Amino acid sequence: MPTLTLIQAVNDGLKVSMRQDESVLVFGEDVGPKGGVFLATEGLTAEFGKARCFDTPLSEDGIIGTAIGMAANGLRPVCEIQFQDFIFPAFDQIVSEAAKLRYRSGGQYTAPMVIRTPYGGGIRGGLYHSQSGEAYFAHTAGLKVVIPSTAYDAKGLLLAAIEDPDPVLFMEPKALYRHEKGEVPEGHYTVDLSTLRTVREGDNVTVFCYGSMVPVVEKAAAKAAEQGIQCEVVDLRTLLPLDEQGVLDAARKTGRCVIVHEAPRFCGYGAEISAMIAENIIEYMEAPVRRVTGFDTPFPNTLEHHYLPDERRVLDAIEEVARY
Amino acid sequence: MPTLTLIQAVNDGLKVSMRQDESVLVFGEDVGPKGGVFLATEGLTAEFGKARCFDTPLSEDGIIGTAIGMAANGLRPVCEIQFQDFIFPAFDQIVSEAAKLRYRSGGQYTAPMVIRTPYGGGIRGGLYHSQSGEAYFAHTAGLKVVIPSTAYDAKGLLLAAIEDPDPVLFMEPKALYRHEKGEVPEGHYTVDLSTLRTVREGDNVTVFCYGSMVPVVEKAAAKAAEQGIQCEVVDLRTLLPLDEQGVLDAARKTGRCVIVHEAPRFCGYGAEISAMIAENIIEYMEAPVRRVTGFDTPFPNTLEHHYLPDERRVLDAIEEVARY
Amino acid sequence: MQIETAPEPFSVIGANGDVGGHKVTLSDEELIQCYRTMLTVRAFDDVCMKLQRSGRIGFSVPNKGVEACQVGAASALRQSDFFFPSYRDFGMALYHGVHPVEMMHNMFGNNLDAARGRQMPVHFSFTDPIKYFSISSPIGTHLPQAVGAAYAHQMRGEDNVTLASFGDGGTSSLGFHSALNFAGVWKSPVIFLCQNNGWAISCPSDEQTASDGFAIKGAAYGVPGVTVDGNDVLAMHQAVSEAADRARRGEGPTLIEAVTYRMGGHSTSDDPSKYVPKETLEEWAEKDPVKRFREFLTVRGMWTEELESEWSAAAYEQVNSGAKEAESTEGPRLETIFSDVYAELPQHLRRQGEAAFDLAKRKGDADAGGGAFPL
Amino acid sequence: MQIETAPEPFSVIGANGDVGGHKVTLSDEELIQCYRTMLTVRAFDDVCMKLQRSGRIGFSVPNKGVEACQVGAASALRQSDFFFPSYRDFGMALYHGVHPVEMMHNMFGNNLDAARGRQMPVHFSFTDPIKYFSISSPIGTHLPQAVGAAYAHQMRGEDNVTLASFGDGGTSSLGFHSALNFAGVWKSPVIFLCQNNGWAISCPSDEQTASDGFAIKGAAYGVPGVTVDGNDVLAMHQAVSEAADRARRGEGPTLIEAVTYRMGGHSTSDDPSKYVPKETLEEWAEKDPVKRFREFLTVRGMWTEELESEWSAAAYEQVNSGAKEAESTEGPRLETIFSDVYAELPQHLRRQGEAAFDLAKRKGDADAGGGAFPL
Ligand SMILES: Cc1ncc(C[n+]2csc(CCOP(=O)(O)OP(=O)(O)O)c2C)c(N)n1
Ligand SMILES: Cc1ncc(C[n+]2csc(CCOP(=O)(O)OP(=O)(O)O)c2C)c(N)n1
Ligand SMILES: [Mg+2]
Ligand SMILES: [Mg+2]
Repeated sequence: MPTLTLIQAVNDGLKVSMRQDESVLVFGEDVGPKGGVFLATEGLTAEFGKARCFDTPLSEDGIIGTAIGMAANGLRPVCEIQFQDFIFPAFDQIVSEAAKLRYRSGGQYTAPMVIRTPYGGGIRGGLYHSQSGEAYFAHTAGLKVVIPSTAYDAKGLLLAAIEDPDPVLFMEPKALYRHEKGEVPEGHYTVDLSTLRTVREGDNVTVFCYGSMVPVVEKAAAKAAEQGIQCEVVDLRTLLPLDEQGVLDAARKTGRCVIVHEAPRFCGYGAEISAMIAENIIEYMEAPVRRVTGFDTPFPNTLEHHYLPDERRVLDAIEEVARY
Repeated sequence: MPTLTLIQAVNDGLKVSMRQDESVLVFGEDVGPKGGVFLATEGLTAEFGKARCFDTPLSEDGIIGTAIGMAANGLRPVCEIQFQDFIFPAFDQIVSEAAKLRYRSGGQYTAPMVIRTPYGGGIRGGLYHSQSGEAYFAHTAGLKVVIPSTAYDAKGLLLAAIEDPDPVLFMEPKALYRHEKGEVPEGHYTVDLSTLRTVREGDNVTVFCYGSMVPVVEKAAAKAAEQGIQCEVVDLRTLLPLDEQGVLDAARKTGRCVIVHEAPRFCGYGAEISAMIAENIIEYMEAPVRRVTGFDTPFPNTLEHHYLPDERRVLDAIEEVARY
Repeated sequence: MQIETAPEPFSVIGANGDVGGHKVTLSDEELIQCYRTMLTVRAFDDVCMKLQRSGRIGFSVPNKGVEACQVGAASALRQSDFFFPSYRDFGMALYHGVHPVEMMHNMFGNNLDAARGRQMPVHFSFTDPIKYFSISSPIGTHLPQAVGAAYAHQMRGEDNVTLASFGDGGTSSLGFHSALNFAGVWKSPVIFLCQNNGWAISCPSDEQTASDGFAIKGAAYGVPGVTVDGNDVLAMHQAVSEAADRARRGEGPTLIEAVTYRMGGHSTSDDPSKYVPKETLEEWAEKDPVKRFREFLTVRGMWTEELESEWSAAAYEQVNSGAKEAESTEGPRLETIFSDVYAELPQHLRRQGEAAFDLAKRKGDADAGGGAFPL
Repeated sequence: MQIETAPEPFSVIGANGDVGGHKVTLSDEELIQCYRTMLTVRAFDDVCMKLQRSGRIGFSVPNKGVEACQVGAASALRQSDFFFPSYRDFGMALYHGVHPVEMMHNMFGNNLDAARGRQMPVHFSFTDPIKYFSISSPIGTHLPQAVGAAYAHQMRGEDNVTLASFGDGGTSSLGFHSALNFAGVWKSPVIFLCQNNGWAISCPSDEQTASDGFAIKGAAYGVPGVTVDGNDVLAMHQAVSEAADRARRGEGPTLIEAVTYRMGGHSTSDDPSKYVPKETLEEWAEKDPVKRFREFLTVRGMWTEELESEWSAAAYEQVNSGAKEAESTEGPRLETIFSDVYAELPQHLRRQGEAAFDLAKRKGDADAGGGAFPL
């Protein structure tokens, strides 16, 4: 099996999908000849032609708005938003339109489409090339939100997302694009949406995480193990619809939970996990449910290493709930 | 003291503010001669002229984008978005611009402005005239989010919001526009932002709520009292920045908490309150932290009475946590 | 490029029903169908206003005055074309054979409504006999969607066109800008139909923009713009036919400004007397599109008082019986709150649905029906 | 209205530096200031590229080729006017006396940067000596803001104008549409300066839109549009002066398309060799705006090799010493993550800041400084 980086896996996933289904097409800013600013779409125009992989004018509203119309008329668009930070001009199209089309038409019209977008910090991108906006979308019924953390999952989840009958926001952790590598099967396979991945098993503390934070948590968990604290590390992978039962089972297993994400804390995605625990299995909790997150500030540039949760912060939280 | 409805209090607040500060101006769709679709701005163009209260073209991006520029150049714009459901075309201006301007310029440029908008269900408005999007905004550092539930607070909080140095999203519960009445002082007064209002005191169960849900919770609390369950009812009023200490104190007082809002549950605002409790004072909790919310679906029309949390649903939750 | 807006909107039916040198391409049958559809629109509109005033439906949107835009445009298109209508486009559906009762199911928000009463009235969605795209309240969002739908036609090599209908206010929306820009670059087979009816709620069209009319906006996108008399059903038919021909030939989109007038309030929630000048309203009443068309038909010998009574009675009969049927159709069941959010019901919605179902049954609420949560 | 786009962009400096019949309104002193500013832009650009390549700063945006647009426009405005620049507008700040070291503080993201290193490089913000609005990465968002700022000028009866600068790509943004529309209706004293530099990253301007150039887009909003040779600093000066005069007289906004060319990559992260045709680049190298202006000055007897060496050396000296100073200036302190989110620090940010501070101290991190969390 070839070893690919996460971004190569995305690229491979797109190619596999476009080869087997000619209704799949890819478009967005600079995704054509340039191959995307991160090269996720490299080679697609050459292989599939300009009608199936092309650049658009600079309008996220136009990109996602037209994708909805394509999807409603039989195509399977996979559009790219260059940075998640720039998705907001299309917020209306996503929240009011893609997410609600099936509901408001009783299924007469639907929007099976994928919006790929790199998110998160770690590349010195400052306020507008670093944000993690998953909570904005996970609060939106009708949408699916997927975030891979490994090369294998990136391809498998992407293929599942493209084949899914509902609109999927596919957020790619840009910090892992080239740092995350793994064996990736050739050809077609899928990883089911709405399933969790147990990254590491352990009986003492459960740590929930996703995307760019997974390797950080893995390192912290390894350190914790040196002190005899065994962590159950869960990669959520699909944030919406979430496998809630799986989350509750994993939380109950240890009774001590930590949730890690790089987005701001206040009303962040971690709040939902915590609230779910407090609502359903509080009686099993033997410690406060801790969140390790970005701060409730815009994303700073020079000091991003302080902003982003690191191994030390995660380990602190693990130790704290383990010893509580 | 005159008795005003909530919407009359808003109208009065705008007039008081415009009389005392000529840098205050009001604009939006249909706010001029028509006085707004709910008549919140009635009489303003007549009293203050077209330069200070006027209609705009149909562009929320334009309304909020120009308001930011006005605010950065010495004015105090109070703009209206006709329904909160239509704020999304301006999401980028709010989240990327108004909320981050002070931070990204080190305070050289700021956006002291108010965005007023009616939110919530109860008027048979269906998918697009009923939504409660507070969680989208409360996750946005740099923004303030205020929701009044009484006529007194509507005027006092609005005046405080207009005088605040930061951008404030002022969400008005349209279901209460004419149903909520109360004594409102004439002239100028303010209600401090980031303060809670204790609606009712009690030792058994703490109920957190805001906006349109406050009267629903009050009724449920009265019913609960008939059964000997005394509720502490807290109206959050300012959702961001929240008086977190006040919330934790109120939660600890009873050790049994219910959170009520009409927005969808998943990643809704209630999750943050619950997570805050689970993180800081879980050891005081004697029952699961329950949320009573809208469903995780778009907002339906014919069946909105099932969608909206009612007295019965709130009472069920109160009884459940009280008896736990 | 040199752009000129027509000094006068293009029109066909002149004074006294005369068409001057213009050729009429519609058959007599089609002409009658146009006229009868306009009467049906008017009946549907009238009945809905009354249903709303008597509290039997919650809301409606007056369509009076704009019937020629809707019907003229629809008559120029095929059933295989794709319509992206606005909420003020009753006639497009009716012309192509959507039965009033189908529309009434939506007005009443009952269980036979395509959307199962989830949307407000006038937010129709049909797939048969025409693709009449699910209407959304946010203004302008459907415009780039129409361009996307057209891209699918292009990619499959089909010669269908897409009609996107919107108002003068809609030209200020974000969707207008991205849609026209993308359509210009993609040479999309789309007809952008801007119905300039004088108002966006209470904002007059000349405060909506400082441009010299709306057709000229096409110049910003390399999209030809034409101005048409929107109260002249034959002018509308011809302009849309030409735009459709261009589109089918692969020559790209057209922006059509139809100059017309909203003869009622914005909606049943609006009181236009606060802002619409009485004189203007009276002026436009003179230009009534139904009257205008009737004059043409009379000249052609195709209209008589008797025919009018017959057609009008038939229209009312259809609409009224539709209303009656829709009103007596059962409401949506509780589970429709939870279905169609996704293709499959996820865990959390199942739990929420079950809880809602149990509560409703406890309260003795009929919406829940009997038995267990059926999803 | 009748709209024509100029068949040829308006230009002043002809072949061999000749201005033909055009009048030059800038004084000799101002002409020299323009030229020296262009040299400083070039030096600043060059030094930043090298700093980036050697890893001393993280990012920059090539400004080579567009100096005449920036400087010509800036030279037509007053210090009391309001600038809403793009990230490719070094010259606007420099012309009006912002010292390169101030810009370097931003390039290094240090503690003397207005934004305390919170933004990426090239995202400047100045209030003195000119109002140079805080640059934001999202394209086009500043355009309606510029219109709002102009409204404040109008309301206070001031005759200041607002300059909003953006690229060819920016015309597709939502902000462009709402800004021009509002400005048209409000007759805003705004100059919309579209620098058509051929590319939006890798998208060529003729795939950005199907319109015939960018100036014509003004017609959609009742805003006059003019096309100017953007490599001709005097043409730029004159066009912007005229637009500013109109605006100050209360006659409303102007859209100026400046036709120029981006002679480098989009940014230091971009490899333009993948998509920019070599021949086009060579063609435009011939039209270099500095060379063009130099020819004019030479004809006027205002330029010599010696002066050039002196000016260029002075520019590099200023820029290099600025870079040195900025590099040795301390970085932002940890508390700057938490300040300026709001005017006052709220409870939750105090708690988060204290925790971050404690952790940093525990890790021995210098950013935290000594003592307690200072906010
Ligand atoms: C984005 C958005 N903003 C505001 C509204 C509220 N609104 C509904 S209809 C309307 C006016 C539309 O005017 P126009 O486009 O001319 O269409 P008409 O109603 O005249 O047919 C407004 C402002 C909305 N539906 N969507
Ligand atoms: C809303 C948004 N979408 C995408 C981007 C990514 N991006 C940055 S610059 C750019 C191209 C801008 O081109 P143009 O407006 O012509 O300006 P130029 O860089 O040529 O000066 C793009 C697509 C962005 N910054 N903002
Ligand atoms: Mg209209
Ligand atoms: Mg450009």
